[in-house]
Order: sequence, then C-alpha cells, then structure tokens
Amino acid sequence: IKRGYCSSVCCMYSTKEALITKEHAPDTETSIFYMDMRAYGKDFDKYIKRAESEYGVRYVRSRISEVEEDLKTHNLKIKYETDDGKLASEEFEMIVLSVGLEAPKSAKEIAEKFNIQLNSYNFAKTSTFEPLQTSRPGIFVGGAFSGPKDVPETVAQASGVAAEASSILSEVRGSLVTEKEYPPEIDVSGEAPRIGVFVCHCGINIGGVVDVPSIVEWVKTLPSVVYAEDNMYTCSQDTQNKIKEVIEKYKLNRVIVASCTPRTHEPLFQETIKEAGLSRYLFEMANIRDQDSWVHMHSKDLATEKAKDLVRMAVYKSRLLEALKEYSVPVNKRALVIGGGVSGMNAALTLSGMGYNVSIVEKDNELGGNFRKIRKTTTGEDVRNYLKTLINRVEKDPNIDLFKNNEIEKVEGYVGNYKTYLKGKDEPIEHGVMIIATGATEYIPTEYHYGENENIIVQHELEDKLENGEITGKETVVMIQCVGSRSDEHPWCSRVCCSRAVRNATELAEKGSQVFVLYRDIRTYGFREELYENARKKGVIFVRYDEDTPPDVSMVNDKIFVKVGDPILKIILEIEPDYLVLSNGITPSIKENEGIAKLYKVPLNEDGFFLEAHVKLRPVDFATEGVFLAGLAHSPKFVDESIAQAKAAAGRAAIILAKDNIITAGTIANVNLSKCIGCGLCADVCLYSAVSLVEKKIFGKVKKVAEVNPALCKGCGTCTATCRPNAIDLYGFSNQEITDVVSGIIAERRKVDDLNSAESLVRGF
Amino acid sequence: MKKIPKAEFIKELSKWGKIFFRTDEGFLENNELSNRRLSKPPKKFVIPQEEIYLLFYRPEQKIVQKEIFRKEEKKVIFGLYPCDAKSIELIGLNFLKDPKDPYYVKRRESLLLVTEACTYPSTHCFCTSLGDSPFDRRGDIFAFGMKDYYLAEPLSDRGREAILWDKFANATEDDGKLLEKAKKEIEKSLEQFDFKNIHKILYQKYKDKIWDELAFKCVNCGACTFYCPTCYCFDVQDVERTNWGYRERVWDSCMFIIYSLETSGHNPRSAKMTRLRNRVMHKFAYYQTSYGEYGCVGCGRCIDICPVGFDIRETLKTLKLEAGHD
Amino acid sequence: MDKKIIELLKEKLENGEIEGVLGFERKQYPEKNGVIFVNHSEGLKRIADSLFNTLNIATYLGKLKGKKVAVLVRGCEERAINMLSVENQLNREELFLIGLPCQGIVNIRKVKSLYKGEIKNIEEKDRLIMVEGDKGKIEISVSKVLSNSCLDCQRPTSPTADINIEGDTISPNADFLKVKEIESLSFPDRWEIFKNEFELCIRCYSCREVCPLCYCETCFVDSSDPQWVEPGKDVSDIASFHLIRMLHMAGRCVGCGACEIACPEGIKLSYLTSKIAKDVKEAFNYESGLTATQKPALSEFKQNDKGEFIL
Amino acid sequence: MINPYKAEVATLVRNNFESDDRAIKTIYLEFENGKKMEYIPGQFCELSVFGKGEAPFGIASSPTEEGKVLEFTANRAGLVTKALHETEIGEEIGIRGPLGNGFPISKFTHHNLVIIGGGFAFTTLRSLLVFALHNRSDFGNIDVIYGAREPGLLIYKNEFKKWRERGDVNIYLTVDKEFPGWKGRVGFVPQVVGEIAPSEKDAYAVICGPPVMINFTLPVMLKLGFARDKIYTSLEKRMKCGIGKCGRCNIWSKYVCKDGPVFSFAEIEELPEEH
Amino acid sequence: MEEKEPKILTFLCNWCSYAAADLTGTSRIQYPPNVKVIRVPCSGRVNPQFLVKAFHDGVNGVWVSGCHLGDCHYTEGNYYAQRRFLIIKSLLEYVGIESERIHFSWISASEGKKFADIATKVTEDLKKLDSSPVVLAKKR
Repeated sequence: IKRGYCSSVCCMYSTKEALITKEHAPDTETSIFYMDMRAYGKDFDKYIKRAESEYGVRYVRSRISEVEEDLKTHNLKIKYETDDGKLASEEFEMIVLSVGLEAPKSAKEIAEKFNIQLNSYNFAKTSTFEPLQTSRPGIFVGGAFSGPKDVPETVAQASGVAAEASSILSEVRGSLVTEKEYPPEIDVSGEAPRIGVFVCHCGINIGGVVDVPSIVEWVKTLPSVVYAEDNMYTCSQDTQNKIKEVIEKYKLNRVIVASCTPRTHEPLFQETIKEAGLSRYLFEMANIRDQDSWVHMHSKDLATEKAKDLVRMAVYKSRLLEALKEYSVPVNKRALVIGGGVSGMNAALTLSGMGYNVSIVEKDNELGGNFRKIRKTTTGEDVRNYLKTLINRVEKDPNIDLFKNNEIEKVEGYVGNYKTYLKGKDEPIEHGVMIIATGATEYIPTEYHYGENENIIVQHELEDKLENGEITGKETVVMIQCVGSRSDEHPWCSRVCCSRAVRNATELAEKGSQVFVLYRDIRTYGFREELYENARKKGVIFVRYDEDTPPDVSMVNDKIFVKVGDPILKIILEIEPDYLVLSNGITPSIKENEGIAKLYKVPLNEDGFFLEAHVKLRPVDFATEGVFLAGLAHSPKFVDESIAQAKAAAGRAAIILAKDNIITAGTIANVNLSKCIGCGLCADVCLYSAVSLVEKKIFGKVKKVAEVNPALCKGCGTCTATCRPNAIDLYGFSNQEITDVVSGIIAERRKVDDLNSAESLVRGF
Repeated sequence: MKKIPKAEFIKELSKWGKIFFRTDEGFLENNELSNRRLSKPPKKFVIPQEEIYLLFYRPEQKIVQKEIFRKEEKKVIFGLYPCDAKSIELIGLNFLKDPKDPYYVKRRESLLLVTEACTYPSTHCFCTSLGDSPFDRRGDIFAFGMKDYYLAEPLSDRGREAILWDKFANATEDDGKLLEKAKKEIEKSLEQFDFKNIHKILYQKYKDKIWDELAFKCVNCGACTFYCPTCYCFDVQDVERTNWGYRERVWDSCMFIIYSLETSGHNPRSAKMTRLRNRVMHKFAYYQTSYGEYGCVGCGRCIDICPVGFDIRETLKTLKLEAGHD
Repeated sequence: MDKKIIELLKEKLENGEIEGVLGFERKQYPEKNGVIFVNHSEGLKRIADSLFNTLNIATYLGKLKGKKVAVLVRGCEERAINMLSVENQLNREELFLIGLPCQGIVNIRKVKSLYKGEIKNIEEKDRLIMVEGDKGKIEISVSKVLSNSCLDCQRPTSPTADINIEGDTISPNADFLKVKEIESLSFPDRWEIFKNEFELCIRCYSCREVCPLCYCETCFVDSSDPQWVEPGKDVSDIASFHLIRMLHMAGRCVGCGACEIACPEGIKLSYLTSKIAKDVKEAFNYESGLTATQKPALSEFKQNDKGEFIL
Repeated sequence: MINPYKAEVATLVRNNFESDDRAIKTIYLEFENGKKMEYIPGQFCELSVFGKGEAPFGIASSPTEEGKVLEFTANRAGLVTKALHETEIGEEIGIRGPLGNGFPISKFTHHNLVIIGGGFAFTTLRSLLVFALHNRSDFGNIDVIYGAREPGLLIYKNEFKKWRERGDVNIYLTVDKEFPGWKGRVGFVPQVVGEIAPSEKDAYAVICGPPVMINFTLPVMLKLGFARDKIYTSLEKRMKCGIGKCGRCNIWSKYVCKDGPVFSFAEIEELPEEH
Repeated sequence: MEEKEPKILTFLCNWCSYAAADLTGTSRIQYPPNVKVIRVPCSGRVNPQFLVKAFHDGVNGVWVSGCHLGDCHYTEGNYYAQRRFLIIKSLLEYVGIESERIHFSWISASEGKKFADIATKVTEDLKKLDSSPVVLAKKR
C-alpha cells in the first residue's frame, strides 16, 4: 500500500524522545535527521528550540541514503546527503527510526462490518465540515482512525464524537442509570476516635520485607487504635467484607489501611467504608509497599521501623479526620458561546442538538468570523455555501439566542451559575457553562513591502483574484511562507499557511503560471501531504530559505524583484514575479482575549492565545471549571480541526449541563471567620477564583472576610500558605492535621520511660 | 537602727543566703551596686516568667501527675529600692489571699529583701505622688548607704533573725538626721502630682469619652505589664508530648486581645481602649477597692519602656483635670 | 512643620476635606514622642518632625478607619500605607498623604550607650543631637545613632504621596552590610548571634503591635490549632515566633525599623527584617509598598523566578 | 500547704450527646477513690484533659443526686471541649473544684423559684432544679422556662419529660421558630417569659443563657415586678486559674471565678458593661 | 529516646512527586528509609511555617518536592511555592540551620530514579552533619 501521507506526529515524537534521553543520560549525543521539521502544533516550535538550545539536541536536515554496520565496532554508519548537497557519513551507537502510523490491520474488516467507507489509505473517510462523521449516519469516528494525529486532536475528537452521539441519544439521556444505594452515613462527630488498622502483606510484596505481624501488635498500643489485623491482600473482596464487619463490631469511626499507594487503592477502601456507613473522608492510608517494602528491600529492620513511622503518621492524622461535607449546587442548563464564527456556531448547534439552550454573543453584526474571508478549503470544498447553511441553521434554531453586535461587560458567578452582563443591558444572561470561541486575526504583514505595491498581496487576496478570473495563467508568482509566523515577534507556526499556499500554487500551476514557493519547512501534515506532492508534480517550484536569510524583496518602478538563496542548489535565485503572495499567519486577538481572560479568570499563554488546562489531555478545558475553549482562540488550525474542537467543547460542557447538581469535593478550603482579617491574599493566589472577599457580620461587627465557593475550589491549598492568622485552611490537609502527622514522625523521640525522666527534662532547662 | 560597716554587713548577710546585688544588668552576684533604678523589676524572684508546675505521664490509659516545685536556694536580694520591695508586697496581696499560692509563698520564704533607700530616682519616678517615699521602710531589712557604713534595721521576723543585730552599734542621732535630710532632699527632687484619691476620679470617669483620646497612642503591646513590678497576671497552658506533658503558667498581659477572649469568640474587652482602661483601672481603682492599696509603686518603668510614649502620669493628670472641671 | 503645609491643612480641616491630621508630637524626652490625631487647626502646632519619631505612623490608621485623614509620612510609612491598601485594610482615597523628606530615625538605645548618665534633655539640630543630663552635655552625630533599618533604607522618600515637602533625605544605600556580615559566618556562629538575641525576648509582642503590617486579630503565636509556638521562654519557641513572623513579613515588610526600636529588650530585629528585604530584592527584584496595587512578593510570581536552589 | 492548682483525677464513666447536632455532650465523672465532692448548685469545676488544657464548666449535677457521679455538659468549641468530647469511657480527666460561690440556696429556700434558661446554659440550672426537686418541700412554686434555637438543640430532653410528669413543677419549653414535628411553644425566651408572666411574689429568679437572651429577658422580669436583687445569673468569662489569681476574669474589682460566677442583677448593675 | 537515624520530614505533592515515589517503588529502586512522606495536594499547600515547627519539634531535615514548573496540576501552585521556599530556606540558613537540612525539588511522575537519587542525597547530606543537633529543636 502506498503511504502518501505524513504521519503528523513523528517529528515531535522524536524530539521528545531525544529530550528525555538527554534528561536521563545527559552525556548522550542525540541527533535527529529530518527533511522538514513539522512542528505545526501549539507551542511546538518553542519545544524544538528548547531541545536545541537547552538540551543540545542536534537537528540535521538531510536525506539519508544508507545505513550500514561497522563490523568491528558494531556501530552504525549513516550516509546522507547534507543540506548543501554534500555527501557525509557519521557513526552512531543506536539508531531510532521514526516510523509512521498506518491504518489498523482490522480497518477493512471494521469498515465492512459497519458499512463505512475508507479512504485510499484505509483510514475512515470523513469530510472537512463533518470531521467526525463517517460515511454512514449514526456512526462517528474519533482519533487516529480517521487519519494520523497528535494527542490533543485525538482527545478533542473523542469529546466531539461523544457530543455527536449524545445529540442523537439526547431524548433518552439518563434513562438507564441506576444509582448505587449506600446506608445512611453514621455521624461520628464529637466521638472519641476509634481506629481500625488493616495491615496488608500484599502476598510477599510487603510481608516479605516488613514484619507485618509485629506491626499489627505494635499498632494496637497506639492511642485511639481499637482494632488491628493483617491481611494477605487487604484489597481482596473478602477483606472488604471483613472490614465492614469489623467497623460494625468494634464501632470503628476511622479506618486505616497500610498497604500500597492511595493513588490507586484509596477509592476502593473509601467505597468499602462508605458501604459500612462511614464517610469516605474517615479513611486514611499508609503506603508501606511502594514507598517502603519495595524501596528498602535489603534492610528489613529499617523497613519495618519505617512502616511503623508511616502507620503512626496515619494514626495521628486519622484521629483528626472529619466526615467532610459535599455540597450540591444546582446547574443552570444554558450555555453561553462567545464568538459567532465557525467554532462558535458549531459548538452552539451541537449543544442545541443535545437539547440545551445556548446564547451566542458576537461582537460583529454578522456571523461567520474569519471564515467569511475564505472561499475554498485546502481540499477544495466550497466554504461560502457551507457558511450560509450554517448561519441559517443557527439563526433558525429555537434553542439558540443570538446577541450580535454585543460585548461582555461583567461576569458574576461560577460553574453552573454564571451571570454574564452585556454592555448596555441590565438583565444578565444566566448560564451554567461557557465556551470561548473568539477566533483570531489575520496577520497584516509589515514586511516585504506589503501595501506598497498592488501586486504584493496576501493569500486571500490571491484567492479573490483567482475567483475573479484576474489570473490568466501567464504570470510568474512568488509565494513567501512564514510571514508573521515563526519569527521572534510571532514565535508560533500558523499551521494552515503551507497547505493553503500549496493548494493555491497548484491552482496557479494548473492554469499555467510559473510558481515559486519560498519556504522554511513545508508543513503539509496528514493527508495534506498529497497536496504537496501534487503541487510538485504540477511544476510548482519549492525553494527553501533559512530564518536568518529571508528572501530579499525590492521594487524598481513598480516591478518586484525577489532574491533568495537556495541552500540546496547553493545558488541565488533572482525572480521578477508578477505577483508576490505573502502567506501571512494567524495572530491572536490580544486585546479581546485579555478582556475575556480577565472577566472569566482564565489564562492566556505568552503569545496571547488562550491557555487550556492541559495541552495534551484537556485541550478544550480550562483549569476554571465550566469554561471551555474552541477554534482559533486556542491556536491556529484548519477548519475541520476547529469544528472538531467546537464539538469537543460542546461535549465537555454538556457533561456539566447534563447534571442537575454539581457535587463539590469535601477537601476544599474553608475560612475561620473570627480569625480572618480580610487581607485578600488568599483570593489573590487562587487560580480558580474560588476565594472572594465578602462583608459579613461577626460578633456584631461588619467586616470583610474571605469566602470559599465550594463549587470552584479544587483543594490545592495554595491559599492556606498565604494566610498569616491561619484563618483559611484546607479540609483533609489542615494545618492541624499536617502538624500532627509531623508529631507522628518524631513521636518516639518525644517519649519518656517514666515520670522521673520527664521531670529531669523539665528541670534541665 | 544599727550602723554597720559595709563589708561586715555583706558578710553577715551572706550567711543567710547567696547575695544578689542591684547592678545595671539586674540582680547579680558581683558585689557592685549600681546607682540607678533597675530597668527590670524584681518580680521574677517571686513569679518567674515561666513556671512549670505540673507534670503528667501517661504510660497507658492511666495518668500519673506530679506537682513540680523548684528547689529555691536562699537568696539575699540586696539593694532593692523601696518601691520594688513594695511591689513584692503588693503582688503578695493577690497571691497570699485565700487560697494561698504555694509557689509565691515558697519563693518569698527563700528571699531576704534588703532594701536600700533610693537616692537615685529616675526621671520618670513618681512614688511620692502616690503617697510613698524613696526612703520607705519596706522589705525584710532597710538599709541606708553612707560612705563606709550602712544604717540598717530589720523590718520583719526574717530580717530580725537574719543577722545578729546585737553585734553592731546603734546609729547615732546624727546618723538619723543625715538620713532624714537625705530623705527630704530626694523627695523634694521628685515632681509631685498627688494621685492620692485618683481611684475616686477613675470610678467617676470610667465611661467618659476621654478614654478614647487617652488610649489613642497605646498599641496594646505587653511591654508595660511585663516591666511593671506589680503586674502578676498569668496564663496557664499545657504542653503535650507523646506520652507525657506538662502544665505551666507564664506571664500574661491584660493588654493582649487573647487575654479575655472567650472560646465562643466573644471578647468583653475587644476594643484596644477597653484593655488599656482596664489596666489603669486595675492599678488605681480596683486594687484600691480590694486591698486598700494602689497596684502601682510609681517606679515609672512603664513610662521608660513604652514604645509609643504613653505616660501614665499624664493620663492620671488629665483625668484629674477633667474631673476638676466637672 | 512647614508653614505652607500648616496653612494647607488648616484649609482642608476648615472646609471639611479632612477630619483630622495624624502626626507626631515632640516631647521633652524625645523618646517619648508619640502619635497624635489633631482634629482642629489650633492643634496643628503640636505636630513636629523629629529624628525620634520612631514609630510607623501607618500603625495608627487602623484606629481611624473610615475617617478622612491627612497623614505626614516618610517613605517607609507611605509604603506601609500602600501595603495596607493592597491588603484591603484601608481606603487610600480617604487619606491625604504629605511626604516628608526623611533624615532617618535615631535609636535611643544607641544614644544611651554613648551617654551613660541620666538624660534630662535632648535637642536636635541639623545632623547633630545634643544630649544633656547629670553627666554633662555632649553632641552626637546622627549618623552614629541612626536606626539599623535606616542604614539599609532603600527609599527614604514617599513614592506616591499627594504632596511632597522638599528637603534633604538620608541617602538610600541598601547595602545590607550587617546581613552580609552574618551571611559570611559559619552556621554555628550565626545561631550564636540569634540565640543571644532571642534569649532576650520576653514575649511582650511590642514588635508585633508597633508593626503597621501586623494587624491580625488573632496572631499565629496565640493559636492552639495548631500550636505553632509553645508558651514559655525556651529559645526554640522564641525563635519560632520571630522566624514565623518574619515569614509573614517577607515581601511585605517596609523596613521602617519601628519593631527594633520598640523592643524593650533591644533585640536586633533589623538583622531579620533587613535579611528578608535583601532576599526579596535580590531574588524577585521586589520592594514592598511601592504602589497601592502591587501585591506582596509572595502573592505573585514570575515564570522565570529564581529556582537554582531547587533540586 | 494545699496546692490549689493540682487537679484530682476522675474517671469518665458515661457520656451522651445532648443536642441533635452532637455539639453538646454530657459527661459523667467519678472519683477513683470513691470520694464524694461537696458542692452547691451554681458552682463550677476546672476540668482538664492533660496535655490539652483546663477549662471551667458549671456543675450540672446536684449534690442531692444519688451516687458519686458528677455531671457536666459541654459545648464543643475549643481545644479542651473537643478533647473532653473525645474522651473515651474509662479515661481520666483532671478536676479542680468546686469553685465559685454558687447560687444563694439559703436565700432561695422557702421561696418560689423561677428558672429561666437558654441554649446550652441550662447546666447549673439543672443542678439547681434537681436540688430543688429533691428538697421539694423547701421551695414554693417552681417555674422553668427554657428555650433553644430549635428543638434539636434543647438539652436534657428526657429529663424535662420526667420533670413535667411529676406535676409539681411548671415546665415551659420553647424554640425560636416553627419547626416540623415541634408541637410545643414557639418564641424567644424573653417573649415567652412575658407570656407566662411568673409572679414576683415571694419569688427568686435565675436566668442563664446567651448574653442577648439575658439582655432582653431582664427588662421583662423588671416589668413583671422582680427586684434586681432577686434576679440572679451566672456570668461566663474566660478563666484560667479559677481561684482569683490569674487576673483575666475580672469585672471591675470582682473576679467572676471567685466572687461569682453567680451574681444578682443588683450587683451586676454596679459593674460596667465588660461582660 | 534519641534515635540515631535522622528523620526527614518530606512533603510530596500528590500529582507528581508522590507518584514518582510510587514509581520508584514499582521500579524497585532502593533508597535510604529516612524520608517520612506526607502527601499533600500541591507543593503550594506547604506552608513554610511547617518547616519552622518541624525543626522546633525535632525533625532533622526537611524536603519538599512538587511538580516541575509548568506541570503543576493546579497550574500555578508550585510557582508560589518556589518563592516561599526560597525565603524560608534562606531565612532558616541565615539564623544558623545548616543548608544540608533543607531541600526542595521538582520531580515529575515519571522520574522515579530522580526521586531515589534525591532521597539518597538528602539523607547523605544530613548524615554529613554527624548527628549535631538542630539548633531550633526544643530540648524538652
């Protein structure tokens, strides 16, 4: 099978591997051989720069002709043609091949079973405007099955697909859910702590190193411990039943399991004690496997001593544990979408399809955003037709309220309960979630004499000329890539310009024009690689230039002269084009973004694009709950990617909207009102805007105090360390709990053998 | 009144206990009397800043308790000015009323207070304004330093038993005159404000708005209370260790907000002014009501030490003036 | 006080723009100088500048909440006011700040160490102070008795006062000589210094109460949940108190030195306050209280903050 | 010399929650050596949980009750109360007392008694009430008016039921607001006192409760004709030593721990508003 | 009772460093048992006061570890932590607490080896002090 596509991920993958290698073994010399460095994603170029400058990863632009083994040293010799056309060879101890991705072997089988169409490379066939839709209605595709792609796109598509499916199923939502029932929670407040300790052998994992039975006997002597036993596997089902029995029999109100890590097993045991009627917050764990028996295998005595320390620490903390409250906050089931471009409209329609009300706020008096300037997609679909249909659907949708020519003035509230005030309107829009789809702006070049000569144009102006028939096919056209991208002022790749230029160049070439594309790397990732290949076939000439030696454009009597040094051909090309087309990039709408960022307390990255919660795993979320992100506001991207993101954002938002109430976690910050002095430093450091200052009456005096919104607090505790009178504290990790655990560490040292030794301690000083 | 050569007096006293002399750095064993009023009061000899008084030990569930009494060696406090000697008596009014405070009692029993007539009052002294004198006979023994001799007389049983008084010659009439002359001179050198009936004015002015003005300067630190020779308030706190712990009392100050803060969060003296007012009232009115004595000896240390320039004399003067106008 | 300023304040008092003036009153024993609040124009003459005005006037604004007040401020005092404004403790709009040219403050303790007798009178003139008492009369150059904090002053003038009185100020040097000297010692030698200082402490909390930025109602030292500091005179507890207080002051302390002079035991608190000032300056290029909006150093961060100490 | 700071040790023999929110708990203490403490209603003890500290609690039991058990009811608020609540049965608690003056029982004898309480401050009132009921013939009419914010916060509920069943004491329970399942009176204590209007004739009244309640009840009582010197209350203050030494509980020259905690309103009128 | 082995109070953030400590276990990389781990949600939770109190109470050393900058689960917590740690380390050393007693690190969930290396370093640093007492420790 022919693989005429780019696998989209290998360039970055190999960079990451090289970087990790360097971190683990800093003396390793790592070299990456490549043809075009396709660092097209958000912040990818910065990553490459860091790999190069901070870690010393070497990048070699080349074509490799041969790899052979040196029979003596068994080293591997690479022969390659360098950038300037010379042959070179180098020896390495290890060669890692950046292999591409291909469709799964079972693709055909799956396609047949579900009766969906595949493309020529056996990936699921989709279209630009329906990137998640297979050829058969009701069947959707997400992730690499519709083509190779990076993690954030995959994750976004997955959320988008869920949203699509949810739209179809919206009428039966929730009809098959059965809620697990728990016994009523036993109130243990004001009781003496009665702790049960279960020490796990974990087969021989713990028991083989730590003297488990001796720990059980010892722990019984600790204050408040009323029961202790050891188990072969504390996580087994029969032990869960045992734990429940013991809780009842010994009236335990705290449970400690000394075994593996709470990161994997805490939920299981919490569930168990919940089934026995105890709050899950009354559980504590001592990690005597991953952080003890496994790491001190050769000093069993010390491992046993450490296990005691860890268990004692757990006991000390356990005594202070409280059944924390989880609050329920009702959810307003309306979404607000900021931005009426393709992303905003798609997000709104998807939410509406799922049965939710949506308000769209658009600053212009027309929907469509940046897409209004575009005529065709890179793959040739008619944009205007699509846009017309889309706008029509939005405007007619009864679930969607449109606020065109509007801007946001003020925002109040939090996830589930936002109030957004538009400029000049008293009545706020009340909504539970919001999606930021404010788009971006086209870069207006200041370089290459743009604006000084009517034949120096940008890509969309070229497209207008093509459409208007101003191009005859006799012209010489030069395109310059990366105008306003990948520079010091705009250090990001605008992602779409290569493909767009390639497509326009092909169209020109087909008309007979002579086209030169001056580029730094051609980043036609994915199936767009076909466009690139096609362009070359059609005679488009691609000339590479370095960042330091950009093309030289001059004008003499309205004539344009372009000089560019080709590193491959090692000659200086001088062209006198009829048109100079600048592939201008995409820039964030910084002022607008900053305004919105402030209103909704969400961050921007240093370039001015919105910064998502996690670049790979939470591509359309913000750290602030209830606020989501889609489209160019996130970073430059193609329309299919924007649509997928829009649907993803809708899908993510719908998770909140589907709930009647939001249940907050118990481990959140809380304020002691009599200690609070209202200095507000806690609110200053809260990224989630969970802390605010309010006026309250305390002992007859009105004063400003901090207030925690349980729906927003994530329980990081950063606020607590700013509080001088310790008024704001964190449930589950309170100052008292932490300092008591510290006492647990040194408890043995602060013990006396008898009253006399205590007396001598006291009299000694 | 006896006339005793200096060296011999010291020698005799040293038979009773270790002698601590008034020096610039406090009461030390180094045999050199300073010639100014000590910056710090002698109250630590009867109520140390920190007193651990109860130990407990918890081997299992049962608790073992033990009272802690520090062994007090016998000390001769030599050269105490009368005001400071009076302060120990004033503290005693509180600690000796029923039930007696055994810690004060034991400490006081171990002390022989040898008072010296005050011939170097400081700029902020005002004992005469309270009806006292720098030559008051206070403590167990009173002494008046002359060139080579002390004029001395015992004032208490402990003072009488401390040395063999009969060994020494009686003071002459001239000596007595000298002492009286010195007394008059020193008393005259002190500014006289006459606060002798200030308690009546205080009770009368308790609710007066003037207090806000009077207390404006005060930031409610505890410096005055800790430097006051008659302030005795203490806090009781437990310190816990793994299987033992102790209970101690430490100096406390009525100027601190936490002093009267109740567990519920309610504080009867939450405003800074009320705390200052309570302190002044306690010294010059409540103590008078309870014991017939002011809780102040006019040593002026609180004025010396106050970081914000609060002057109790000014305050009382203002109150007097205000009352006069009424 | 400057005549023009008196006229201005008179006018403001009379037309009700301000309800009073906060300033220092000069006393015969200048160590007894104190803060007064004057709410009628005759009282204005009581207000006087002095090298012995060692408190930070911002401390008193808590007692005047909600009042429109004119305040005479030095650089450190105004920075404290800015800090209090950042921390929502006062409304900067209600204050009319008159910036004084600060010549530093004198530590009376240093004067007393040079004059062993009973001081009866002190006069200030130019850069000299004349001390008179039972041991005669001497003249001392101000530079010899300047407060330690003033030696490390970064900014004697007030950055954002409403009007400024022109005049000579001490030169800001902020070279932190004493801190550097201590930093050059071995660990045991450093502890020796601080142990000796801390052992003097009687826990009267004068340092805390005169500090304009120690305005908590419940100080951590009085907390029992948890008990950060145990009762008593053990140096470990005293040290804990001062260290934690310094943590609370880090990136907030304006370096006025009021705490050191207030301390009845003469503890060299400037060793600590200058240290944190030096640290925030060097590590975060930060000075506290420069504006009424700048957050405390530990309540903000920069992406490229110093982190070489992190493994 | 007796060391008045040294605590005796008593064992926790029983405890039970009083309020539905479990913030109020009654504990029962017994001396190990079988000693019986002599006290009068209205006195208090300093209880200590060793290592946590000491705090004063009014004695809720009556010296006339059988057995040697002392009863205290504590609202969980601070370190010591939390520790007291979390003390297991069989564990030991330090106790100093009885302290304070107590109610002037001799004055009350042969008079009518009006007992008014609010919230968890019924503790020493319980002592007084039980004492009076045990010496029923020594007292005239007994009216008890007791209220709390809500039914779940009324303490000694079972005992109130029994007292009511006796028929020789008038019990009026009230809560601040209507509450599902509550069939009794609704209204704040001062208002209910006004409604019931106990007679001042031959009567002494005792009022204990939160300051607000007392402040509003006192005028009602005065209006009913009670003289100030025939209305008593028990004052709450921060205390440490409990024996008039440490200084903090003073109101003017009186120490609440030693001269009180029981004062008549005639005495209180003399004192300033620092309580 | 005085134990010979120094005890090192160790705060690990739940999301990175604690996970790294677990990974060290899964990878069976060995390190000295002196570090006593307290799991906290974020290094930003670690109030510098804890360090003062811990030294006062008698721990021999303190080590706090969080996510690498930019990797914080709560986005910014470790940036604030970094400033606080700089101040507390500098201040404690200034009054005479040996630098060997105070350590901070950023360890990601994948850096099991780094965790073991630093645990070893921290312990060895402390042992270099040759059981000299912590100056801030209360003696009773």
